[in-house]
Amino acid sequence: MIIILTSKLIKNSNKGSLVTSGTKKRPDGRAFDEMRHLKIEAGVLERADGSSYVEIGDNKVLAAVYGPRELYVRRLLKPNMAILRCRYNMAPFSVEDRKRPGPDRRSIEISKITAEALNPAVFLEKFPRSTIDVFIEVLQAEGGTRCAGITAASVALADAGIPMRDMVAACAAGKSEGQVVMDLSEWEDKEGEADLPIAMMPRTGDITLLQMDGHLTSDEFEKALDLAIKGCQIISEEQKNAIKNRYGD
Amino acid sequence: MIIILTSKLIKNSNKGSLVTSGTKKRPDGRAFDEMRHLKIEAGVLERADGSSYVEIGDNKVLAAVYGPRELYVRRLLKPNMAILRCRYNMAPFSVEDRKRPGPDRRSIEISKITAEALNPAVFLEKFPRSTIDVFIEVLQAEGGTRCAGITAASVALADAGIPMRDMVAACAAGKSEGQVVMDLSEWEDKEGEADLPIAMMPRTGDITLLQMDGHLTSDEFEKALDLAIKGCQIISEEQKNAIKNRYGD
Amino acid sequence: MIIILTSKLIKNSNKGSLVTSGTKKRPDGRAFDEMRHLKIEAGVLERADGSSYVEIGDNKVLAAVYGPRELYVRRLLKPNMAILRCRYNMAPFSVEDRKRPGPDRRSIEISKITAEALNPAVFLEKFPRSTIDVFIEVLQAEGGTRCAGITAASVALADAGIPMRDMVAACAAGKSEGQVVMDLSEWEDKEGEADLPIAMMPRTGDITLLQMDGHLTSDEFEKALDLAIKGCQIISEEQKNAIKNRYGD
Amino acid sequence: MVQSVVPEIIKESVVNLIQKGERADGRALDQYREISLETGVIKKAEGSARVKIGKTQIVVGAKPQIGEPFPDTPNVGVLITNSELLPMAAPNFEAGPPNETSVELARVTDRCIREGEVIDLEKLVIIPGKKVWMIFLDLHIVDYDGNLMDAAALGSLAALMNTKIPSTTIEGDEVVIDYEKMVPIPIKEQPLMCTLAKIGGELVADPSLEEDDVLDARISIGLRVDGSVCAMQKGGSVPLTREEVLKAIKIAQEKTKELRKSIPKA
Amino acid sequence: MVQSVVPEIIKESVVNLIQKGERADGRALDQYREISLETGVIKKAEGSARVKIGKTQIVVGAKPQIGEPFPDTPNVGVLITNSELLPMAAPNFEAGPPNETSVELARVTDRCIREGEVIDLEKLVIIPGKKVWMIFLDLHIVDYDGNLMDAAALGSLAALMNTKIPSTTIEGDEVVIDYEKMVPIPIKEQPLMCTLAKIGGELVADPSLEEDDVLDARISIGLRVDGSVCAMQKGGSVPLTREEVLKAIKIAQEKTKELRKSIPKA
Amino acid sequence: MVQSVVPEIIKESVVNLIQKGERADGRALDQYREISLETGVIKKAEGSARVKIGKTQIVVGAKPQIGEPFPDTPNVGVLITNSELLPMAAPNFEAGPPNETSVELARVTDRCIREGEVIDLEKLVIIPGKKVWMIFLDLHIVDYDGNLMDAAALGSLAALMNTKIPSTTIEGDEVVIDYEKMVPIPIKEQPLMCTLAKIGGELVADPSLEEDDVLDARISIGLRVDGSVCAMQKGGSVPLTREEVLKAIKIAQEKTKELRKSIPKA
Repeated sequence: MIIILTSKLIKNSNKGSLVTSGTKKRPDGRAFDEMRHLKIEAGVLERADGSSYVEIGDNKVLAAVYGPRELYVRRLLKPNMAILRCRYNMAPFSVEDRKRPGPDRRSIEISKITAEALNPAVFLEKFPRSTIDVFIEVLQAEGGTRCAGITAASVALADAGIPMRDMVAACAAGKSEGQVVMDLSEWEDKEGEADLPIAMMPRTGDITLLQMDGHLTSDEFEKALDLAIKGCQIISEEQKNAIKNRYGD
Repeated sequence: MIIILTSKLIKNSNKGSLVTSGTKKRPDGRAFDEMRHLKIEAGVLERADGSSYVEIGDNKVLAAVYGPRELYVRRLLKPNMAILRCRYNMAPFSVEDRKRPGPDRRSIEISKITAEALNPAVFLEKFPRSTIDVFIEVLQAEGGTRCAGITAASVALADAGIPMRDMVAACAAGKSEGQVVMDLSEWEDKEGEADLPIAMMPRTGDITLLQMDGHLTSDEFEKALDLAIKGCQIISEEQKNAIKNRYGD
Repeated sequence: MIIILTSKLIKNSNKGSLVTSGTKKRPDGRAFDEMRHLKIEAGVLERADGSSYVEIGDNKVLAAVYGPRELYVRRLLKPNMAILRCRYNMAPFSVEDRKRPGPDRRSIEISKITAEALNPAVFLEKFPRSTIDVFIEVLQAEGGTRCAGITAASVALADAGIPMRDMVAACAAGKSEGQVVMDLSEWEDKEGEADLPIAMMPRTGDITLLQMDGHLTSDEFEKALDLAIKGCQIISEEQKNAIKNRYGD
Repeated sequence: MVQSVVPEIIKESVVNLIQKGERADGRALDQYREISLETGVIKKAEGSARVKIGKTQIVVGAKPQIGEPFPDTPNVGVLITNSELLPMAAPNFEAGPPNETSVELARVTDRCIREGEVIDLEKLVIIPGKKVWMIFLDLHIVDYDGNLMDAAALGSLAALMNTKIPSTTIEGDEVVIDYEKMVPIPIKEQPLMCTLAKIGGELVADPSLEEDDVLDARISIGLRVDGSVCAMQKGGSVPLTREEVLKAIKIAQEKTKELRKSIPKA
Repeated sequence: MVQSVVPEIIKESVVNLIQKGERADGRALDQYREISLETGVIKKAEGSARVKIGKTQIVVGAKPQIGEPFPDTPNVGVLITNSELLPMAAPNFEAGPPNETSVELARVTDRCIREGEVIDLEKLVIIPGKKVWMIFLDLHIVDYDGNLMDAAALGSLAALMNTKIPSTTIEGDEVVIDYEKMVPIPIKEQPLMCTLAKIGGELVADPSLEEDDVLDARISIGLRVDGSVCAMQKGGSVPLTREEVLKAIKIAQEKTKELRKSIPKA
Repeated sequence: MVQSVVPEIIKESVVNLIQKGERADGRALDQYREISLETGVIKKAEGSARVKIGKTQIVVGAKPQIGEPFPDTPNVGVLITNSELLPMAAPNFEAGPPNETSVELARVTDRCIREGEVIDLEKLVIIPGKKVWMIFLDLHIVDYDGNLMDAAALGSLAALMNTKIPSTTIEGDEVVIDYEKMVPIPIKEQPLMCTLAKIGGELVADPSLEEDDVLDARISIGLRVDGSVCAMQKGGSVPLTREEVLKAIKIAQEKTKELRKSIPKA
């Protein structure tokens, strides 16, 4: 017996159903260098030392920070600096088909590269023999959750009062329907030709995360990189506003 | 290809096949306030510091106690008292369909509430920085194993010479075929309307475990609670006899 | 829908397709007391303190040794001697049907008996409070991997400069097609009547590993044991050559 | 373990206040903290709710999936309740497989929903014995400020009342699922849970984090709309008397009437 | 690890006694402790046994289940042997997944049963290549007082000889299982295991807990009724000589004859 | 973690050398160590390769298996890439489930192979939506001497180019597999990976173990034959500038041309 999903495909490709032929507009109506709706809030949780909530398009992400604090597994501690640990996790209900709880290979990789993306910004040497724990929960996923998670984590670190060189901002660019575009939607990520998520410290332009998969010529890569950098700058402004809204100037 | 179980159902409902219409008797012939056959022995194992064996109906349960003893995971120890840990486990062959070895969510919950049920009775403050380990093995299950396990564990604690305020006794009451009854059988538990297992210290009447699921009005609940209390008192006498049989008065 | 494997069986029984009727020759043409092609190399890896590579027939096995070294889990250390730990592992691609990565019950048992087979040869008392770690990787399996692994591990221990009473050598004998034979091939192991792998210190004749499964009379057992001992002596010579080739006499 | 170590002095001050009929946050002994409840907060989930009791916050998502019924109950759908005490929610929660507190929370919530007969599980059968809807109910605890049980039951009920499944038809040998005709899952009952803490000999409703840390015993009571009992769980290492249990039920019957006001109309 | 740390002084006294031909519990070097064996002790299991050798106690349960044969052996049933060294059985046993001692016990017992051809596995086929009976044999070690191997083999044999499965018939495409006609599983052979410990240069039968803790080497030998060898496993970190191995087989052939008396008639 | 603790003094000497345009092993900054590549080394695997870059050594095996396609991609075969950093390969590697370094290596290699379109996955379909070939690619890291990424990509490509699968035909309802007619899997592209380390402000190719331990940042770039980019992964806790990234791509485009010479002709 076979189960036929009458209109599941149609349902899933809603974001793609608005294809406007003959124009430069994207399936969801954005220009190639236009970001999705963006909302960032700081200080949204009670217990965490710092927290934040980020919406980018239909992505909904919470981040919480605990620390600097002592860890009981002493052999993991470093004598001259704090270690920053990160756990990226997706809620079972955050995606179309329920995700089994617990880490999988994707979340293990993203946790690792998120920690590496945040590391350069934090003055870890100020807190020897301690840990700073960053927890990222994806409540709803719609393409670009790793960038949303890094963006949220930076705001949570700032909300926790942890001294940083800059707030790391993250944004992807990529290629979809032959066009290099900023901030890929879920549909563009799945159906598109390439995805290039980056994270950076906007003040200096230093890139702290860089991944790519797909197919880009050198020229397209450079164009995409510049779009992603521009995206990070836009996001950076919203991060600063979120901190201002919470603490004033 | 489909597998038909010709008389598996009949086999399983043996306990229910004796339904006597028109009388107050239960499927297995008991009165509403009658307990199943009960047998309790203390000191049945060689290696454990204390042990016991309990049969209630067709339930067969072993309990063993080790401690007070030191634990190598020091951060779990408490400076001013012992910690009592409990592991409730079912043998793979104890149930109709073989159970996979190892803890499942049910046994994790029962282990937790069993520890909480025994805790108030033990003078934990006499043994700082140590653990008392209680192991319960269900060899055969026929409804009411958590109560049989707690009952057995108390006797094993006494057999280990651990000072206690009272021996905790446990018994369920519930509702089956519209009647509030004591000590549900497996059939009554599965087919019945409600199950209310409790544990208590009979000397003071203090209730140390209380769970309920099903559907009871306030009045039925009170009636069931009183039947369960009465059951605990009956069991308590047998527990004392078991200790007497082993050690004399 | 059923999947038919047209010639998978034929492919698998290649080793058995050469059955020569009327002679004493085995399916692969060997005499009853003949060993398969044998090749042993010492010092094949850069990072390990000692290493070796062994081919017996189509078996391909790597062994590496790290230690004596300190272990951070201190409660496992022994105050008066080193502990020798062993991990036997099969590569997923080493067998006909891909093996899932990670330990299974077979590899757990082989790791245990391999450690016991090597233990008597090593002067463990020279290295109190330390561990010697032996890692065995089966890259290709063709019957007799546990013996090949022990043989390789001994050479790796010698290559690591760890003082030993003797280099342990391992070889199986068994019964196949009614005949007691040395060094069973994969086909003889699977289709045969008995398998008897042993390990020994050839200088004294002391047996450090002994397992058997199948069906042997006492007389057949004795005959098989003697063949296995003879096999160990042959292998021992090759082990010594491997060390000589690396370090000179 | 949820319970953290609390200095004896804090415990004393909490107990003293309660014995005077007062609470640190100014509430009456039987008073709940502020409750907020939103539904439909996760579009990717077929049903969802975000519930807050005080600062305790749980996001609940329900996802239907077609599967096979359990062999011993071929003619009912399946409900699977799962909870994660996220390490984000409290400094002493750890990542990893569900611990005993998390397992207990999921199982007690499941019993309240199941025995309280929230869903008409028989109506979730597509082909008897072969294909049924399975509802996965996931409790994502993001902020822990005491009294998880009541928040979990309330959030779960709200998420289920918000849940829609695609309609199915059977054509020949095939199940045809129509994602454009989403229908609410059949709701029969609306049980809720009320938790009382025994502190200093008194019963107080909706224990805060501070109270949770110092309580002697806890009793959580699941009640249907008519006040009948569908679930109960004692916690904590101090006993309760028979009278305390019966008194707790009476209080819970009053308080769940109040709690019920937070539920959005179906 | 089963092996616990034993003071050198205890080891010396055990060795000295044995070298004089005596044992701490008064046994002769080749003498077993008291053996007790009951079958049918677990009604919920289709086969069961409780075996005691000295104070070592194992409860064995056998449960048949219909499943698919392994792809490379389509025409034989399946035997799966599992053992749990319960934390109840000894102070140094820990809860958790089977450790190496437990795995070794299960695998050696399985080899003795399987290579000793206890069950006629070909008769457990229901539909060749598709449906066979799988027998799950679970060893529940509840008290550990030395010599698990022999107790495990004896208990497993007894439990299997006690095992009944429902009869099956095939009607068209369906397997019909009749739980009212239970038939014994087909038993072909009755192998047993005898374990000898090498202590102070001597071989002693049925090592007690104390002897298990101090032994140099252990050899467990599985033997069929006719004295032929079906399984063997050396343990411990001291070698055996060729002659010790052959002598051990001779002793084991004598002792299994005795052990065989504990087996109930089929 | 792969990164081990390195004395500050070693780091200084490595950095000083590199800033002078030199390296400890005498290589130019953009020079690879010796590369060796053999294929067909494991007869039991349908495809295999052993690759060495310097002393780093990986054995790669590819095994095809018939399975079901993923529901959302019914018309393509399946590639599953797995890597094990064996404890044999370095003193600080531990046995156990894949750690984050191992997972990252497998996933980046998988992306290079997949996005670089090595295999024509559409040609691995046997019955659309029902039966496809799954290729299991296992990376067995046996010696770790730096730069795993490039060795993994090179070894994987070589193993896949060496892989043969049996031909299949469909007869009525059945898939007939013919193990005597083995055919190469369809290869479309030959991407490779080039890793550069940023040390002392310079970019150096093919970091050795020593350099891996002290590097500030790492960038691995996957390139197709035409020099277009198919995968990229930054590692390490120091940032890169935009210009460094673009420069790295240019260097990688040159170096992969060289690397490509080690690939055996298909």
